[in-house]
This record gives sequence, structure tokens and C-alpha cells, in this order.
Amino acid sequence: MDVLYFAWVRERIGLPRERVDSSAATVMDLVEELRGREERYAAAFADISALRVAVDQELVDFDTSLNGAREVAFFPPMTGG
Amino acid sequence: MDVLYFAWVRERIGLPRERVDSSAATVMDLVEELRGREERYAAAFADISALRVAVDQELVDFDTSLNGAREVAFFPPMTGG
Amino acid sequence: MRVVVQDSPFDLGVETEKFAQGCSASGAIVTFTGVVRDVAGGLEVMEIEHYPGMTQSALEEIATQAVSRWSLEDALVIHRHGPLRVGEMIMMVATAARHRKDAFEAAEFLMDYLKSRAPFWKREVTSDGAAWVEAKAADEDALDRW
Amino acid sequence: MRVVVQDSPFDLGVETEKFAQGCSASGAIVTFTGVVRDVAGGLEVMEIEHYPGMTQSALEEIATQAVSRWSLEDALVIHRHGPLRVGEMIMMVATAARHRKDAFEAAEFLMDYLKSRAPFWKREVTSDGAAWVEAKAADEDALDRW
Repeated sequence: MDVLYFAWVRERIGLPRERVDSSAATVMDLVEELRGREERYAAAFADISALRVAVDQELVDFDTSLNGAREVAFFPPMTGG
Repeated sequence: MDVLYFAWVRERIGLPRERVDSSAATVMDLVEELRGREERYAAAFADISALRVAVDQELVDFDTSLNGAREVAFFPPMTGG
Repeated sequence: MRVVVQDSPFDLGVETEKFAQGCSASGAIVTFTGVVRDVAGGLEVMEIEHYPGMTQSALEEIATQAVSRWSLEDALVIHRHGPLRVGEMIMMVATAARHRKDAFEAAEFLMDYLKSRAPFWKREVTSDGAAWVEAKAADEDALDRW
Repeated sequence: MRVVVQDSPFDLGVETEKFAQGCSASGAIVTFTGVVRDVAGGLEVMEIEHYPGMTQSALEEIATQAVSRWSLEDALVIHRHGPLRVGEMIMMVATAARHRKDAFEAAEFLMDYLKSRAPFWKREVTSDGAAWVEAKAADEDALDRW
């Protein structure tokens, strides 16, 4: 699947999107997997309460299933308007 | 003093303004005086709760003193906006 | 602060743009526009009567209150009188504040006061005759929240 | 209903006038405009990042909700992204309804959702460096009333 990062999550990880081959069942499983990769991932995902996630461009909770998901995006709380 | 009428008060009395020589102490006294004049005044002032009054271009209550008043206006509740 | 009472039409776009350009310190700008609507069907003209000596000062007092209570950078009120057709704009208000909550609240306050405290009276002329628009209890009640 | 996401400026006056002209059945039109404000002092540029694949559909969903919940005749959302200077307009919403209460509420609803649910992120660049604007707890709380 494609994993996208925005705002300071993008900056901390150092790239805007990447292809991830994962069998993670839920968003939280994917987060754990990414955390284990490198320090910059661990730093970006240190505090889940400071993050929001969208699966296939819909805002969801971290316990959402990734079954069939094509795109997962991580970002801080939005500041539009 | 000058007495002004607006909207259906004006229509019912049949004129937009008139000069009234009165020694009425309060707005309510003036209303009683006008009521006693003719049927069209009695009709216009029949239900005080359906009327509003301004003395010298400030909205006031019917028990307000007319001491020094130059202009009194009677009209229905406003429908601006 | 600007308060205008006139019988001629105003240009909502021009007024809105001009108001916004003058408010460099505000993050939030709200406008409200009232338009003649054909409620019952068959409306030929809406006539708006007003109290010339009182209208301008009453509107200025309302706008001054709004500016001070919500620390507005600016406020605008335009209100027309005379005969208006369906679809014509009757009036507009605009408010500018740092934060959206203040701009919204001040605009709603202005509208609630204009509805029940500014000396205007609407009369609807249809093919069946003419009738004065009655004040709504809901409009009077709306003032209680301020 | 019209939802526009763009990097170029929009003309508030033209958009407001056009929106109003299209709403012949509405007595009440509300607009809100958000403007870049120099909160801390020394703001050189505000950069707005967004999530291209999601932004348009998220805004359309929010606008559709507003239209159905308040029986709006029409709704408009314009939101910019990219670098913006102090005083530039970031976004606007417009709502048209029969009654003022609905037009106001729908506009406030749209704003509350745009603030916390539309995928935009603001970054302020000053002479001291750059910082992401933090979401306010008050903005999240504002959603509870809807």
C-alpha cells in the first residue's frame, strides 16, 4: 500500500510518501511496524494522540482494519479554515 | 410637540405627523388624550401592546415622562433586517 | 464603522470586498445579506417605510454596541428603504474580528437588533392587496440571548 | 453547491455577488472569510499544505452535510493552499437559506468542520524560523455542538 505523510510528520520522516509492503491488520499494527524501522519513524509516531490517520482518504481511528486498504495517510490534527 | 405616526398607525389615523398642544405628563397620558379625540385615534390606540413609542427618537416605555419632549412617534413593532 | 441608510441599491460584492480590504488586522470577516423573498406567492413589491430622523442614529448606536462588545476592528450596516422587488437586497451587515466566534456573534447580534429595534416597517403588496409584515415573536425572543 | 480548492487567489466580492445572484429563493445569505493575520509579529509567509487526493472530497462531504441539515438553497466553499502573505484571503464559505438562523448556523458548522476535519495544515514562517500552527483545543471542542 501507499503510505503518505503530511506537515511535521512528513518533515520528521523525511519523505512525503512511500510504498510499504505490510501485512498489518490494523492501522495500529502498521504504526508498530513503522516504529520498529528507524529512529525517525519512532520519533514521528512517538505520541499517537498527536496524530490523525486517513485510510483511503477517509478519517478513521487507529484500530481500523487495513483489509483492502490502498492508501494510508498520517498527519497532525488539521488546521484549516 | 410633534406627533409622528408610522406604518398602519399612520394609515389608521390618516396622517404621518401633526402638531399637538398637550400638557400630558407621560406618553400614556398623551395616548389617553388622543384616544378621546376621534374614532380613528381610538382605533389606532386600542391595543397599546401592539404599539411602540419613541420620544425624541429614542425607544421608550409608555410610562415615560414627556417633560421637555419635542417629538413623539407611535408605530407598530419594527420589522427591519 | 460605517452606517448607510439609502433608497438606492447597493453592490454586495463591492461593499464586501471594500470592507475586507480595510480590515488588515482581522482574521475573520462575516457578512449577512437580507434578500426580498416571495413568501406567500404573488409578491409584486415590498415597501419599506422608515423613520428618517431616527434610523441613522439607531443603527449607529447598534453598530457601536457591537464594535465595543466584541472588540471588532470594523462593522458595516447598509439598509435600504422604499419599494423593492423580489430578489433585491434589502440590507447587509459586515463584521471583522480576530477570531471567527466574535465575528459571527457580532453579526448575529446586529441582525437580531435590526429586526426588532431599528425603525423599519415592511409592507407586502400582492395582487390580492397589501399587508404590513407582522413582527415575529421569535425575533423579539432572539434579543434575550444578548 | 460548489467546492473549490486552489492555490490562486479568489475575488471575495465577485464570489459573494455571484453566489447571492444564484439564490433567488433565499432571504438570508451569510459569508465567512478567513484572512492571514500576523499573530506573533514578523510573519513573512503562511504556507498551507493539503492532501490533494482527500481535500476536495472531504470539503464536498462537509458541504453536503450542511446543505441537507439546514435545508440550504446553496453553499459555497473556497479554500486556498500554498504560500500566502499577511492580509491575503485563505478561504471563504457562503450559505443561503430562507431564514437567517439557518444561514448563520450552517456557516458556523462549515467553519468548525473546516478548522478540524479538512486536511489542511498551516505553517508560519517568520524571521525567527518556521513553525506548524498547532490545532486549538477550542476548535476541536467547537465540533461538539453539532
